[in-house]
Formats: sequence, structure tokens, C-alpha cells
Amino acid sequence: MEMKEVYLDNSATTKVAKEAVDAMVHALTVAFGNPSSLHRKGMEAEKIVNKAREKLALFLGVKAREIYFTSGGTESNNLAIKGAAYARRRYGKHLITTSIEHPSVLEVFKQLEEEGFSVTYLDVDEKGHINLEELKQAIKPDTVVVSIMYVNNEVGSIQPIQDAAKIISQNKNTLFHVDAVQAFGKISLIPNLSGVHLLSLSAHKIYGPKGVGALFVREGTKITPLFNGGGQEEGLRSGTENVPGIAGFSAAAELVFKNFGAWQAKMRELKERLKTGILSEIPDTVLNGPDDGAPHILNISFLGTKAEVLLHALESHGIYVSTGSACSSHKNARSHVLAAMGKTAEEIEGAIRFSLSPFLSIEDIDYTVEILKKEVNELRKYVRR
Amino acid sequence: MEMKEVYLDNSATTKVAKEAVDAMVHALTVAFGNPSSLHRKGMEAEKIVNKAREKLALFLGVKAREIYFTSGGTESNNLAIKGAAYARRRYGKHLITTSIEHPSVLEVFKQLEEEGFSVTYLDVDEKGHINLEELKQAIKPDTVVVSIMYVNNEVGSIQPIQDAAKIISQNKNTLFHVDAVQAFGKISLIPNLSGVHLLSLSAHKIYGPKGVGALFVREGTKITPLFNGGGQEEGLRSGTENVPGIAGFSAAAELVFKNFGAWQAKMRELKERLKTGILSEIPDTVLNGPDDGAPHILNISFLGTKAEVLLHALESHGIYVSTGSACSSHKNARSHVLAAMGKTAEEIEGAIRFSLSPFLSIEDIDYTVEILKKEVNELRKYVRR
Amino acid sequence: MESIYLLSFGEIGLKGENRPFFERILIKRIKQALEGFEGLDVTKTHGRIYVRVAGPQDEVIERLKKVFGIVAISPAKSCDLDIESIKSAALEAVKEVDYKGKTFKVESRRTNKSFPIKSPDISRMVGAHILKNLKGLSVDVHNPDIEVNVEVREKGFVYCKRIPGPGGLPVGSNGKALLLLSGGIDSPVAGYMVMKRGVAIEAVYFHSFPFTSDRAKEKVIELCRVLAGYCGKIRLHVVNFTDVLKELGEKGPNELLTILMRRMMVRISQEIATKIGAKALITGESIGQVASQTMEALVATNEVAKLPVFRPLIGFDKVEIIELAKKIGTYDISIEPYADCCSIFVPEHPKTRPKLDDVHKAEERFDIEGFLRMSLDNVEVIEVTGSY
Ligand SMILES: Cc1ncc(COP(=O)(O)O)c(C=O)c1O
Ligand SMILES: Cc1ncc(COP(=O)(O)O)c(C=O)c1O
Repeated sequence: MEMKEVYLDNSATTKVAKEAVDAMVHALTVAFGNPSSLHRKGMEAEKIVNKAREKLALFLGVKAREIYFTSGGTESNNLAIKGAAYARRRYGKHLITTSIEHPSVLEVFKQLEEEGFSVTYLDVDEKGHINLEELKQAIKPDTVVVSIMYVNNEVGSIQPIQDAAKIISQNKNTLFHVDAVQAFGKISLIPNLSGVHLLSLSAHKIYGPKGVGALFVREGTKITPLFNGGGQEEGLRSGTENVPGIAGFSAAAELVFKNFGAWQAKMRELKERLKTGILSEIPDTVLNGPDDGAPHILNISFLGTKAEVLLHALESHGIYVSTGSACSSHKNARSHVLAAMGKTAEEIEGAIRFSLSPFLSIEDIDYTVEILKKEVNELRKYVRR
Repeated sequence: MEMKEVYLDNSATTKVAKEAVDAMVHALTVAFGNPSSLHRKGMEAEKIVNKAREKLALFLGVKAREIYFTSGGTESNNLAIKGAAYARRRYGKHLITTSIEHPSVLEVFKQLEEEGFSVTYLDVDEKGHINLEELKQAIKPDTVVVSIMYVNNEVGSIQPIQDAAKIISQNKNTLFHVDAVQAFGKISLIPNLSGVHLLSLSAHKIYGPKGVGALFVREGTKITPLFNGGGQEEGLRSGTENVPGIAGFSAAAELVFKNFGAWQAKMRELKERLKTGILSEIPDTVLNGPDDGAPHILNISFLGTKAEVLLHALESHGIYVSTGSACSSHKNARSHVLAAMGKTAEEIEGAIRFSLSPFLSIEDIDYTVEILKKEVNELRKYVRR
Repeated sequence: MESIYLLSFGEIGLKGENRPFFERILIKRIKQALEGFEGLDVTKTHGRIYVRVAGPQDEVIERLKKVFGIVAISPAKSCDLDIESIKSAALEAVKEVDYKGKTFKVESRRTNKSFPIKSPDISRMVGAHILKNLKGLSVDVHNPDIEVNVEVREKGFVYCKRIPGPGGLPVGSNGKALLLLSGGIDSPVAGYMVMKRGVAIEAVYFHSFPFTSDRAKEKVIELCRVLAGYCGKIRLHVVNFTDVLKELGEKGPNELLTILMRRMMVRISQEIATKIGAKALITGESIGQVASQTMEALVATNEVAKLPVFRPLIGFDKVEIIELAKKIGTYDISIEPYADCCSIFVPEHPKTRPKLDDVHKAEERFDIEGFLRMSLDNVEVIEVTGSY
């Protein structure tokens, strides 16, 4: 018998949609030219890239020439933050970010600190939200970059990007970067991007392939490239374009935006059901993060359990979840996000992230709650409190 | 009627092999997990990456842990050269490269010059070969990085990497980087890598997908990463691994190495036939580059024509070629490689690169020579000498 | 509170008996420009057009700014017909502009006389309400920074922003002309200028593969797409010019090549224009920029034209043209570097002051009628829809 599979790790990565796979196979085998080649095969590939650029721009409500393709969210974040900091160095060396960013942002700031920049890390409250007053206080005349994530990948808290942008834009020399990797395709961004100069996206979080992402760079914003070479992407990102990846990204984005409202509603419903199911049926459970937040992320601590053990117990029932951020789990680090939110050691140790997709059913959710009830109960027998 | 297609632009990029496409589709839709995830889905993806690492290591005759995946040749070159230069900065600020490198190497050195490094650009002779004596002279105690391409992408000249490595290794502080993007899978590298610290590869030149490459980093060689983040690839290259791309790269490499001898022989035969056909049947043609060189690259000038117009004329017969390097042609730049080889303006303007694959037939070659004869003749009517 | 836009139109207001005709076209163009947005409703009363539409305000305004005939766009608040609603709508409207440290006045118009309060009193009451609720504002009735407009009609409308529209006349109100479009900077601007006078356009492009690449053609299509943003759709006629070019190149006196080419282009364009009912040709020529645009060269090209040739850029210099190209959004596309036939078919020593006699003599070698037939048999027509 096939085991039931309930993939609840969509914030780590997603299964690639058929539409995206088809677009990729076409680019791999038919439109396989190099966009830089002068002949028709090159033009065909170039058109795929430009069409994709237009699509993404449309979904963000920005101009096509403001979209640059990269190899993923990590590169977009590195390019945006380092590129902005280096380009603006002469205006100042102060930077601001939050204490709950993804490692691909946090580690960049650590690196910049080593290079002589100074960084203010904004705190968050117990729900995972920054304080705008604190941001206002932190900005100094020599602040050249502020980077704030839109949706947190561990707890789903949504930051007040629009209000932050208003505050930041008081300072003419400051560039504002937003890591929107977990927000794109999940919540509405279009009305909220004024005042944002740089915004990172990644394909594999929205049913597209790994290894491709994009950076929005507002027209007129100058940043220093990380790669030098053939001058692709207007010189901002040299290297033969990942045409199949870009085709897949575009097809996935199209699918997401065609179904935006329905999928958002569906995920909210599933999340609500999972949350209520767990909190009401399993004792000693604690919600981490906001009551609402992003529609696809739910983080709950099962007190008196070790998350990693619970993860493996669920896995044996075909249920895939995560403990904190996928990226840091290998290193078995305690979640810096939950720590910043003031969670206790016990809460952090027992924290599980469930991340949803519209391809799940109510039965999947109910099955998960059932199994959780059983396994948490079982586990608690052995873990000392 | 379907038009005959003769793809002779395999140095720009290649059509992806079926084996590679299949491996990718599997990674996109079945083994779609994030290698950093702790559960089985993550492990499955991690295994794909590690298997690929082992395969590539095998084909290079190096250790699996010396292979790091990147987003392509351009990233590998940037990471290797900047990473080495930054890591070794305290030992000196002198760098050496050649004047015929790919832009993803040359432009990196230009950037490093702006950052205060000094660079010696080695000349080449009229066949596109560097002079080892000149290299020896150029190395100084403060030389920290030497970068020499294995096979030139425009004319196919092969540099004496093994001898260069011997010279360079006299200097303990010097790291030796080799851009092997056009060499890998085309000529034997295994016996010649001792003394090489860093070596760049790219998948899309060997029937694998665009957007993935690798960097060989000899054990014990420390270089500074370009991306900070989740710590993937031993911290040298953060970012969610491009699992489908890596799977495709590995499958393509496997195919190439299974057929290595046969394909090499086939390409040599086709190249010889094309060369002789053109040089003997079309007047006023000049071979650019060595008589032998890499098996897949042939560069010939058709005096009294404009290469770009000839390219389009060939295109209308389904024949795809290139003028100089694909990356720079958009910018309508004259080939810096041919210029460095001392070619005249007329030779450069009329230079066409034919780059072969084992999937071409003798008929394809003969057809190309026929069409060339006709179109070159036609074109020469309009172009003033 | 619903968002609506008040549009004023200048010139067409003056057109007396033709006015309904212009207004009809303008309304049609507005609907076309806002196609795809939900809840679109366009109505007209008393020299104003009211647009109700859902959709992001920036985007709506961006599109309306491309509709010739509109002189000003005012995003307005509409509200119920009672003074309290009007007061709070006015407050909201002021909050949306940068009001700190500014002066303002309230201007009221009451066309709906069943509303019991008279205009001056409305102004006074609304002004007092704003002063009471917002700090940093003061009144200046003569030279205000902000003019808060209140209109009492079948509903109340309040606005304080007046965004300039493109002016001109609605496209389609003044016949049709054919634009000779190249990939360069000038010709798209010329097309824009003539469209602004209400003239609908179609475009013709001379493609000469392999001497010009297919990317050059794509570039022209892109330019059409931007231009079509001002009129909805443009039909692009792509003429296969290769054979003509080859023969001219082979036989023609080299130094007259450009003139001969341009004369052929005008002749071919003329045929197309006649077929599609266009009454004039449009070119991007201005005086003295390049060898083909000296007075003598222009005379030589013009000689074969039976239709009027509009050259709206005739008195412009390069800087002015570039500025306009940037404004209308064609510049970035025009400067993309794709080689065109000029690199081969450009005379080494072009005649800058060609004599008509020499030109006539040169043309005797060619079968002009044959050229025309050859080119006209080979026209690809592409419908290009506008991008915004
Ligand atoms: C918020 C956030 N930013 C950045 C990234 C990195 O993106 P990528 O995996 O494409 O490198 C991730 C996911 O890993 C993320 O969740
Ligand atoms: C010699 C050489 N090095 C580097 C590159 C760059 O590799 P990629 O296209 O994967 O960025 C290329 C090809 O474009 C090449 O031919």
C-alpha cells in the first residue's frame, strides 16, 4: 500500500507545478538557444526571458525593466544588500535589519560588519513584529540600507512594509530592501511597494524550480553587481541566463496569480483548521507568531517534546514538516527567530513549522491532527519536563 | 516543409540531452525536497546532489568534497578569482591572467583592478597560445592568483595548463585557477590537474541545463564566498541547491564520459571535414587559431564579408553559427580574442565560429559548406573591400 | 467612499458643432485605455467626463495620461449630498496630498440647485472643518498651494489634485496617416506628435534580412507596442525590402544609394497608404542631421511623394527629440544595439547635395514598377496592441 503523503513543508520548498515543468522542458529541448546568440535560436530564448520578465513585473505591479533574474532568493538578498551597501558606501556605513531575518540576509549583514559597516538589528515583539518607533529611532543620517523581510519564514508574521517605507523614505540616502521570498504569491504586494527600492523573490517557494529567483530594482536605483562578465541582465547579473529556470518561474507565477484569491482563501481555511485542531485537541501547545499572519505558515510548540524527534515520528506517517528554518536545521541551531520573540527554551525545542499549499485537502489536515495527537502523546512519555 | 536545422553553436550553448531532461523532471516532481530539510524528502534531494558531486569528481579525477555547485561558469569564475584574491590579499595584490579569457574572467580582473589589485595580462601568439616564458617572468613574490583558460571559446586553442601549473607552483602563495568551461567533456583533463587549485565548469556547454555549474576547489584551498546565508556547500556557496539543475548536470556529464572517446573522434572528423571543405572550396578564407586545438571549435574568417550578415544568411537556411563570443555579440564588440592574436580588422569582421557536437552528421557538414559557398559569394557582391 | 476621476478636456470643448463627435471618440478611447479594470463606467456632463473604475490609482492615472484630448485628471472623492459627508470627503482628499506647511482655499460649485446650502457657504464650512482637523495648514484665498474643489451635482465630488493630461485631440478624430517607422529614435516620436493631433496611424517598416536581423524587426514591433499605448492598436506593415536593396546595392551609384533607397521607401509607402485609406505619410526627418537629411536630400525624397509628407520633427534638434522619446517611453527601445543595414548599405562618400538630374539618371537603370510589385507582394501585416 502506498503511504499517504502530506507535504507540510512548503516554506522550505514546493513541488514544482506541471505547468512549470512543461515550460522548462520546452526551454531545455526546443528553445534551447543562448539568449546572447544573434541567430533565431538565441532570439527565441531571449523572448522567453523577456516574457517572463514582463509577467513577473505585472504580478508585482512594476516595470519589466525593473526585474532582474538571479539564481534564487539567497543570491537576490546578497546582491541587493551588498550591492546597495557598496554602492552607497560614500554616504555612510550604517545599516539596519531585523533580528528575525533569513540567514541569507542576516549572514550578509554579519559579513558587512566584518568589512567595517555597523548594523542595528531591530527587535521584535512576542508575535514576531518589529516596532516602527524603534525603526524611526534607528535611522541616522548615515544609514544607507534598511532590509526588512515581508513574511517571516518560520512564524509567518507580516511586517508593516508600507509604513516602514514611509519612515525610511524621509532619509534620501537610504535604500530599502525587502526579502519577499515568503510573501510573493501568498499575500498581496502590489499596493505596498512604493518606497521599496529592492525586493527579493525565489521561484521554488511558489511551485517553480530551485535555482532561480529575481530581484526587483526600482528604476534609478544603482547597486554594485556581484558577478562581472558578459553583461547579461543589463550588467547587473552576468552569466548565461537560466532560461529553463526562468521559464519555469514564470509559468509557476502565472499559475499562482491566476488562482491567487482562491488559493489564499483555501490555505487560510486549512491553516485555521490545523491551528484550531491542534490547539484545542492537544494539551500544552502554544502558538508561535501572530494569530493571523501569512496564510501558509503555522508554527506551534508542543511542550515537552523535541521537535526533531516529533518531525521524524510524523515522517513515518508520511507527514513532512519542519523545525524552524530548513536552512539552519542541519546545523541543529536553535531558532534565532523564536529566541528573538522571547520564547522559552522548552517552547523552542518543541516548535514545529507547518507550511501549507493549496494542494492539500481537509482530510490531509484532519489526518495530521490525528497523528499529531497520537505521536505527541507517545513522545511525551519519554521526554522529561 | 520543415527546414533542415544544423546547430553549429555548441560553444554558446547546447541542446539538453534526454537523459539530463529526465533526471531533471524527476527532481522537479518526485524528489522535490529541500536538501536542508530533515525529513526523508530532504534526504532524497540531498542524495541526488551528493551522487552528482561524486560523478563529477570521478570525471575530473578529484575528490567529491572538492566539488562545489554554482549557478554556472560565470559564477564559478567570479567565485574562484574574487574568492582567491580576497582570501590571499594579505600575501600580495598582484594577479595574472591572459588577454583572451572569457568576459566572466576578464571583467572580474578589471573589477579587481578597480579595487586596487594590479593585473598582468599575458599576450598570445597568432595561434592563440600563451608563452610560458612570459608567464614565468610575470610571476612575482606578491602574485596571489593566476587564471588561465583551458580551451579558448572563440578559437579553440588549448593552453599548456600542466606546464603552467609547474611554473606557478614554484610560488607558494599563488593560487592557480583554470576556466575549463570549454574543455570539460571535450578534451582529457584528468592527467593535467596537479597544481591546479580551482577549476570552473558549466553544465550547459555539455548537453546539460543552463543555470548550473561547478567549481573544483582543491582540498586545503581557502577562498572567500560570494554569497552568505544558510551555509550550503560547506558555506562556500549558500542558497538552496539547484537540485534539478545538478541532477541534469550529472546526467549530462555521465553521458559525455560514457561516450568520451567516440564523441571526441567524431567531432574531430566533422571539424576536419568542415575546415578542409571551407578552406579548399571558398576563396579568401583564413583559419583563426591552431591547426588542431579543441575538437569542437573552428573559427574561420571569410574576407570581404560581414560576419553578422553572413550569420543571418546562414540562419535562413537553418544553420546556426556565431560571430566571436556569444556574450559580447549583443554589444557588437569586435572580438578581443582575435584582436589579441593580431588578426586584421577585415579578418575580425568576417570571422565565424562553428562549434560542433557529436549529434551532427557528415551530411550536415557538407550542407553547411554548400550553403556557405553560395552565401559568401552572394554577400561579397555588396561588401566593399 | 468611492474613487472616481474627473477629466477635463480643453480643445474639443471649442469645436462647436463637431463637439459631440469628438466627445464620442474621446469616451471610446478612455474606455479602451482602461479596458480590463473592473467596474468601468464613463459618463459625461457639462464639459466634464466622469470615470468610475476600480484599480490602483497610479495605474489608472498612468493610462489616462496617454489618452489624447484629456487636459487634466482629478482623482476625486464622491460622497452623499449632505454637508457632513462633503466635509469628511474634503478632509480625506486633503490628507492625501502633501499639505504640511501649505496654504489652501476651498472652491465650490453647485450645479444641483436642490442642495440647500449656497456655494460660498459650502466653501466656508468645508474650510473651517479642514482647519479644525489638520495642523500645519493655513488659508490663502488668492494664491493657495492647494485648491480644494467641491462640486455639488447629483452627488458630491471633492478633489484637490489636478494632474495634467497629454492634451491634444482624441486619436481617430482627424483621419489616418502612415508612419515610416525605423528602429531609430526619431520616427516613433514623429508618430507620437501626429497622433497627438487626433490622427490615427498605421506604420510601415522596411525589413531586409539578412542585412537587418530579426531582432531589429522585434525592436520595431516593441516600438509599435509603446506607440499603441496612446491609441489602442497599430497595424504594422513589414515590407520585405531585401531584393530591392540588393539590386540597388549592386547596380546603383554608391554615392546616391541612400537617396535611392529613401525614394523607393516613399513610393512603396504611398502604395500602402492608398490601399489602407491613409491620407498622408509621416517621417522622422529633421533638417541637417545626417547626409540623407540635407535640404537637397529632402527635396530629392519629397519629389516622388504624391501624398503630403508630415515631418513633425523638422525643426527639432537631437537633444529635444531624445527628451521627447524618453517622455513617451520609446527611447530605451530605440537605443538597443542591433546592427541594421546601414553598416553595409551606407555609401562611403554619400552625396550630401544630390542633384535631381543625377538621381533621375541613376533611377533609369532600375525597373521601378517592378520594385514596387516585388515589395508589395511581400508585406506582412502585424496587429500590435498597446502596452502600458
Ligand atoms: C525568507 C527567505 N528568504 C530567503 C530565502 C532563500 O531563498 P533560496 O532558497 O532561493 O536561496 C528563503 C528560503 O530559503 C526564505 O524563506
Ligand atoms: C570559456 C568560458 N568561460 C565561462 C563561460 C561562462 O559560463 P556560463 O555561461 O555558464 O555563465 C563560458 C560560456 O559562456 C565560456 O565559454
